[in-house]
Amino acid sequence: MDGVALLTITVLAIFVGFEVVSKVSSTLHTPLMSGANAIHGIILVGAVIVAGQATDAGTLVLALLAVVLATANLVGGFVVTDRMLEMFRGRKGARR
Amino acid sequence: MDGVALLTITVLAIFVGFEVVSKVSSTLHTPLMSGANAIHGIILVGAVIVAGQATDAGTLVLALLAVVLATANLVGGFVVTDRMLEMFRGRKGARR
Amino acid sequence: MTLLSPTWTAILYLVAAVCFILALKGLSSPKTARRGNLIGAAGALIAVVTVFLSSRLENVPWILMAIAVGSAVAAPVARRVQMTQMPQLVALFNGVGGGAAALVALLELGHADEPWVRVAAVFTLLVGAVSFAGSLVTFAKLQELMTTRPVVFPGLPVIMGAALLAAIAASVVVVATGSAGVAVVLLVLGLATGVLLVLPVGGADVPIVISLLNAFTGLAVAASGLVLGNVLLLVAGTLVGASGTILTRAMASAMGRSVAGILFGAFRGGSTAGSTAASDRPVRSSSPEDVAVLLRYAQKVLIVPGYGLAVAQGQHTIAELQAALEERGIEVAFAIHPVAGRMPGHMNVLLAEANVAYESLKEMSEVNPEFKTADVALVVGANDVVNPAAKSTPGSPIYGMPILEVEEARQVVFLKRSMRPGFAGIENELLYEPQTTLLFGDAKDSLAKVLSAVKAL
Amino acid sequence: MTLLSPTWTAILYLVAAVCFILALKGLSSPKTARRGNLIGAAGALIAVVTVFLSSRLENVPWILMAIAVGSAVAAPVARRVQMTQMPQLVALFNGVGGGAAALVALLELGHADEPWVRVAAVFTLLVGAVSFAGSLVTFAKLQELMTTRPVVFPGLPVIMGAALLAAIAASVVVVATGSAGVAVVLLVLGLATGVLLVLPVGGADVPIVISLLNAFTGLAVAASGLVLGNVLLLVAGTLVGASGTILTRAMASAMGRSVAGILFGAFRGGSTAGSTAASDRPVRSSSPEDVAVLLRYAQKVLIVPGYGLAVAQGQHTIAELQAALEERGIEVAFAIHPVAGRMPGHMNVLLAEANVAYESLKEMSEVNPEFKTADVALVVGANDVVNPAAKSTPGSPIYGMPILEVEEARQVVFLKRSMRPGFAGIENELLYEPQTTLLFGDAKDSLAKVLSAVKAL
Ligand SMILES: NC(=O)c1ccc[n+]([C@@H]2O[C@H](COP(=O)([O-])OP(=O)(O)OC[C@H]3O[C@@H](n4cnc5c(N)ncnc54)[C@H](OP(=O)(O)O)[C@@H]3O)[C@@H](O)[C@H]2O)c1
Ligand SMILES: NC(=O)c1ccc[n+]([C@@H]2O[C@H](COP(=O)([O-])OP(=O)(O)OC[C@H]3O[C@@H](n4cnc5c(N)ncnc54)[C@H](OP(=O)(O)O)[C@@H]3O)[C@@H](O)[C@H]2O)c1
Repeated sequence: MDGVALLTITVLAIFVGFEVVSKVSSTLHTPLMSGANAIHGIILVGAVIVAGQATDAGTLVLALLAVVLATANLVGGFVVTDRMLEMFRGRKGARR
Repeated sequence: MDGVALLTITVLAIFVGFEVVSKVSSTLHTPLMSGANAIHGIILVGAVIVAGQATDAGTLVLALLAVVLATANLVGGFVVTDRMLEMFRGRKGARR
Repeated sequence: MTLLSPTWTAILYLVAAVCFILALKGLSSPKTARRGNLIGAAGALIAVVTVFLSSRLENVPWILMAIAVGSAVAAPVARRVQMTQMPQLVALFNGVGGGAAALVALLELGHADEPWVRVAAVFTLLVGAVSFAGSLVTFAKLQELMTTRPVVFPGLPVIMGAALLAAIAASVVVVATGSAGVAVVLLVLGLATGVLLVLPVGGADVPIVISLLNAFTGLAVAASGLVLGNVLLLVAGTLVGASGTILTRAMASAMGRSVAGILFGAFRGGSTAGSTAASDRPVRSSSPEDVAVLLRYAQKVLIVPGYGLAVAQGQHTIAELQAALEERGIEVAFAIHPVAGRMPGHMNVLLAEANVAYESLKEMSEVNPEFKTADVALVVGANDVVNPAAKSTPGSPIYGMPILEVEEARQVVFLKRSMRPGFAGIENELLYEPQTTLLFGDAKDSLAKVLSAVKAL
Repeated sequence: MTLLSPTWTAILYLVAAVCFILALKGLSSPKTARRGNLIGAAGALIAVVTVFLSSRLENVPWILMAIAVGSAVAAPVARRVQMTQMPQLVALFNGVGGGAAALVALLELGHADEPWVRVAAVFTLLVGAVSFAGSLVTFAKLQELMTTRPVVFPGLPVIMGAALLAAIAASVVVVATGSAGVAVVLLVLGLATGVLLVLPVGGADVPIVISLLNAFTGLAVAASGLVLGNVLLLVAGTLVGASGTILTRAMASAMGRSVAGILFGAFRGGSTAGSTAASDRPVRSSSPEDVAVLLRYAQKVLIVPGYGLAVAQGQHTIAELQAALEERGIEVAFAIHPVAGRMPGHMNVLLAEANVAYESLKEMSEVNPEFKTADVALVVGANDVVNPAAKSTPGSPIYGMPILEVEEARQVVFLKRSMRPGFAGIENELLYEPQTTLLFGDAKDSLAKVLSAVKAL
């Protein structure tokens, strides 16, 4: 994909991000923080690609370290966010 | 630009469009209608490209017709929207 | 030789696209709206300059002349049109935009090699043509060049179905072969479909159809962006598509209708128009002086403006009346129905023109509980938006539309010219209720008389 | 041989990106939030499966093992962590994400041919390293592995400046030459900068820094998307960057601070920590029974929860107390300060856990005018967010933060363990005011005692 396309996508993603996040109710700011935190764990995809290309042991070790860290971020982030949001579900006040 | 990039851009633009427009206050729905209307006049860019490539007279006439129509849409749309919005500007209630 | 490299071209188009996004973002508040629109116009200018600097173009003098012609025609019209004629002007501009997109697709089809590009071109061609023809018919209806009633004839659904099927078949052929001849046939079929789609729509539903066609044109332009590989057209078209979709839904739900019901209602026999005959049951009518007394000794007055106020151009007079009443210590507010008038938010534009303060404009949900405590509900040129039939008469064309509950007010005063019904063409039982008084005459005249009577008291 | 064509790969990544957008959209309402998060997790799963099916990967067993290790470590921790420890967990996860991004950039640098790709790689490397090191320091501070006070030493600004300059120089060299050795130096400089950036931040400001570093990691991941030409990483990273930026700004403004002031405040000498010594001026303390009587004969009680409630895990007890009071006809609401606790919206999460109805949670701007008519303001484990010094003492570290105006209530009851100050480390004059009563003890214990006393009355 060429640079211009990536630039366009970046600009649009910035708009999407700001518009969507500015609609998040302040009640849910903690889950937003941890949910966004989980999302950047997707760097796992990059880590897997790098590890899959590693040819020498040094590179492989560093890349596998990146995989471990990214997985921890991704899995832990979604689990903890889910735990938090679970609490919001059962609220009797859900009528509003 | 390849198809996948265009698809990605389309999807993101859909999100941007829905998010941004759903924040427009209902007070401004008429200007929104005419402002959005003006924006699609940008098909003028396409019309100019097509007219600039025309080699036979028939094509040129049709392409120039498209240029005229698109220009009318673009210029008229922005002018009429501006006229409408001008009214909103001078309102004494602008404190709110 | 072009002046701009492809990268710079793409960046400038991106800048223009961002300008369009900012234009729509500006509309989130009246304070930023005008600047937003100017940013949008600047984006358009950037884009047009970019296309001249970045492509090797033939026929430049001709093109410039065509642009001059288009501007020379549109700008004066746009500057002089009356606000009541806005809907038809929007319809017209929408139509020409759709037409331009269809023509671009038709001419570009020859250059489309990949099948998915041809799919996009065919889509632009068909949808652009539908939008062009449909918009012109709505224009004719609104400008009263033709009847505003639904036009239905026996074979209509069959013809419509045939046109659609033929269009689909032609589309497939064009995608497969790229034939220019079949593409012209497709264009004609698109035009026919557009006409047939809008003919059966009743006058009251026309603004919704305009908004829908607006979305169509947006989609056509977006698809043309795919055809030309132009990100600006793609993004701009998508934005318009989104905005048209949201507005259409908002209007339909404010009128308690479904979009499909509006488009295909006439086929199913459920006509959207009622009788336009005036009834001659007795009503209580009164003089401007009586209305002035009623207002002068009220504590709280809610004014319900409607289409008639726009027709009469009575916005400045009503603003003066508000000021006069407020000076005398009376609480006055405007109750704004979302589909009062003929465009969404029409009353806001109208009253903005007369410098009415935002604070005194109240939305339906906010103001409805207040009618109970209002002494007078002054209905100026509105009818359907206060018609209780929307709640009580299941068969009525406006049944289900949320209305302003003026019948809860102590006294209801209607300013209208006759006993003729509103746009939906149905009678308003509220006119015959005991608490209702009518003041016949053009809204602006009546308001002026009431105003001077109030001042004289 | 890969199972997925590049086009399908790109489409699946796009689907995953849309899932992430929907995850954030879901958070616009508590009703859709959990489903949104699950959609986000599904998107992550799709993306991970896609990368295995679409690339020719070596070392797959090793990679799978690494993923298993990462999951095995993180999932149980995430499942068992106490809600009060959430901030440090978020900090930790944020740090490891940043570290992963930095490593990816370091290893990918060798494949980057075009200069702008190297710029993106260097950005990822540096920002990821800053985020990693900075997050670990905030983790240590919050977990109290080190002092929560600002750590400042004389040469700090100079060292910081030197590190930054060196990092910039190294960045230029790496972009120009692609040298792996200099890249490692850059990594080290990034780590040092991260540490130096966070050391001088006082404990109370740590959550803001976490949010800022969250935005940093997002930007690093977005830039890594540019390096790898991966749209998913680009979009996901940008989303996180936007969310982190918005949250940081929201928190800073809720605390009446500027982000720059927080980061560089300590350099300028305006320390963000006050004294932590307990004062021994006289106060009025009382028994649970007295508090129960106060509450029982009030008409309107506003409860102000704070960090101490979370520490004491008193949320269920306080919900019971609310129910008991409401049963007795007393109006009870919770006054929620946006930065009460240690995370934005902390109190909402806490009270949600105890099934407190949304309707009884009131935001600051909504509830502040109500204190005037409240008989009792029950402050449970809150301190800074009700400290009038924010309005009256210009030199105070919380000066300018909007507070809950509990001093307006007829009676103020504080539930806390001692006279020790809150997180900002400053004394609260309100504790010594005549209308204030203190009930010393752990919040949960005190609440339980008050509850049974109320029931006994
Ligand atoms: N706003 C939108 O977006 C939108 C979109 C689609 C459809 N619509 C439809 O448009 C209608 C809007 O309702 P509405 O209550 O505003 O208008 P309305 O129901 O059309 O009623 C307008 C009234 O104004 C009176 N009038 C016309 N000219 C006048 C003048 N010069 N002086 C005084 N009175 C005059 C008419 O009675 P006389 O002839 O007796 O004077 C008529 O009763 C609804 O049916 C709505 O569904 C609106
Ligand atoms: N929420 C956020 O996003 C965020 C972000 C950044 C910073 N902050 C900062 O965090 C602070 C939040 O204010 P806050 O009023 O919620 O909390 P606070 O000012 O930190 O006060 C907490 C109070 O709870 C008491 N406490 C602690 N454990 C307790 C227990 N087990 N039982 C009873 N009481 C207990 C403490 O007094 P004793 O020790 O005497 O019991 C202390 O006075 C503000 O300074 C804010 O700026 C918050």
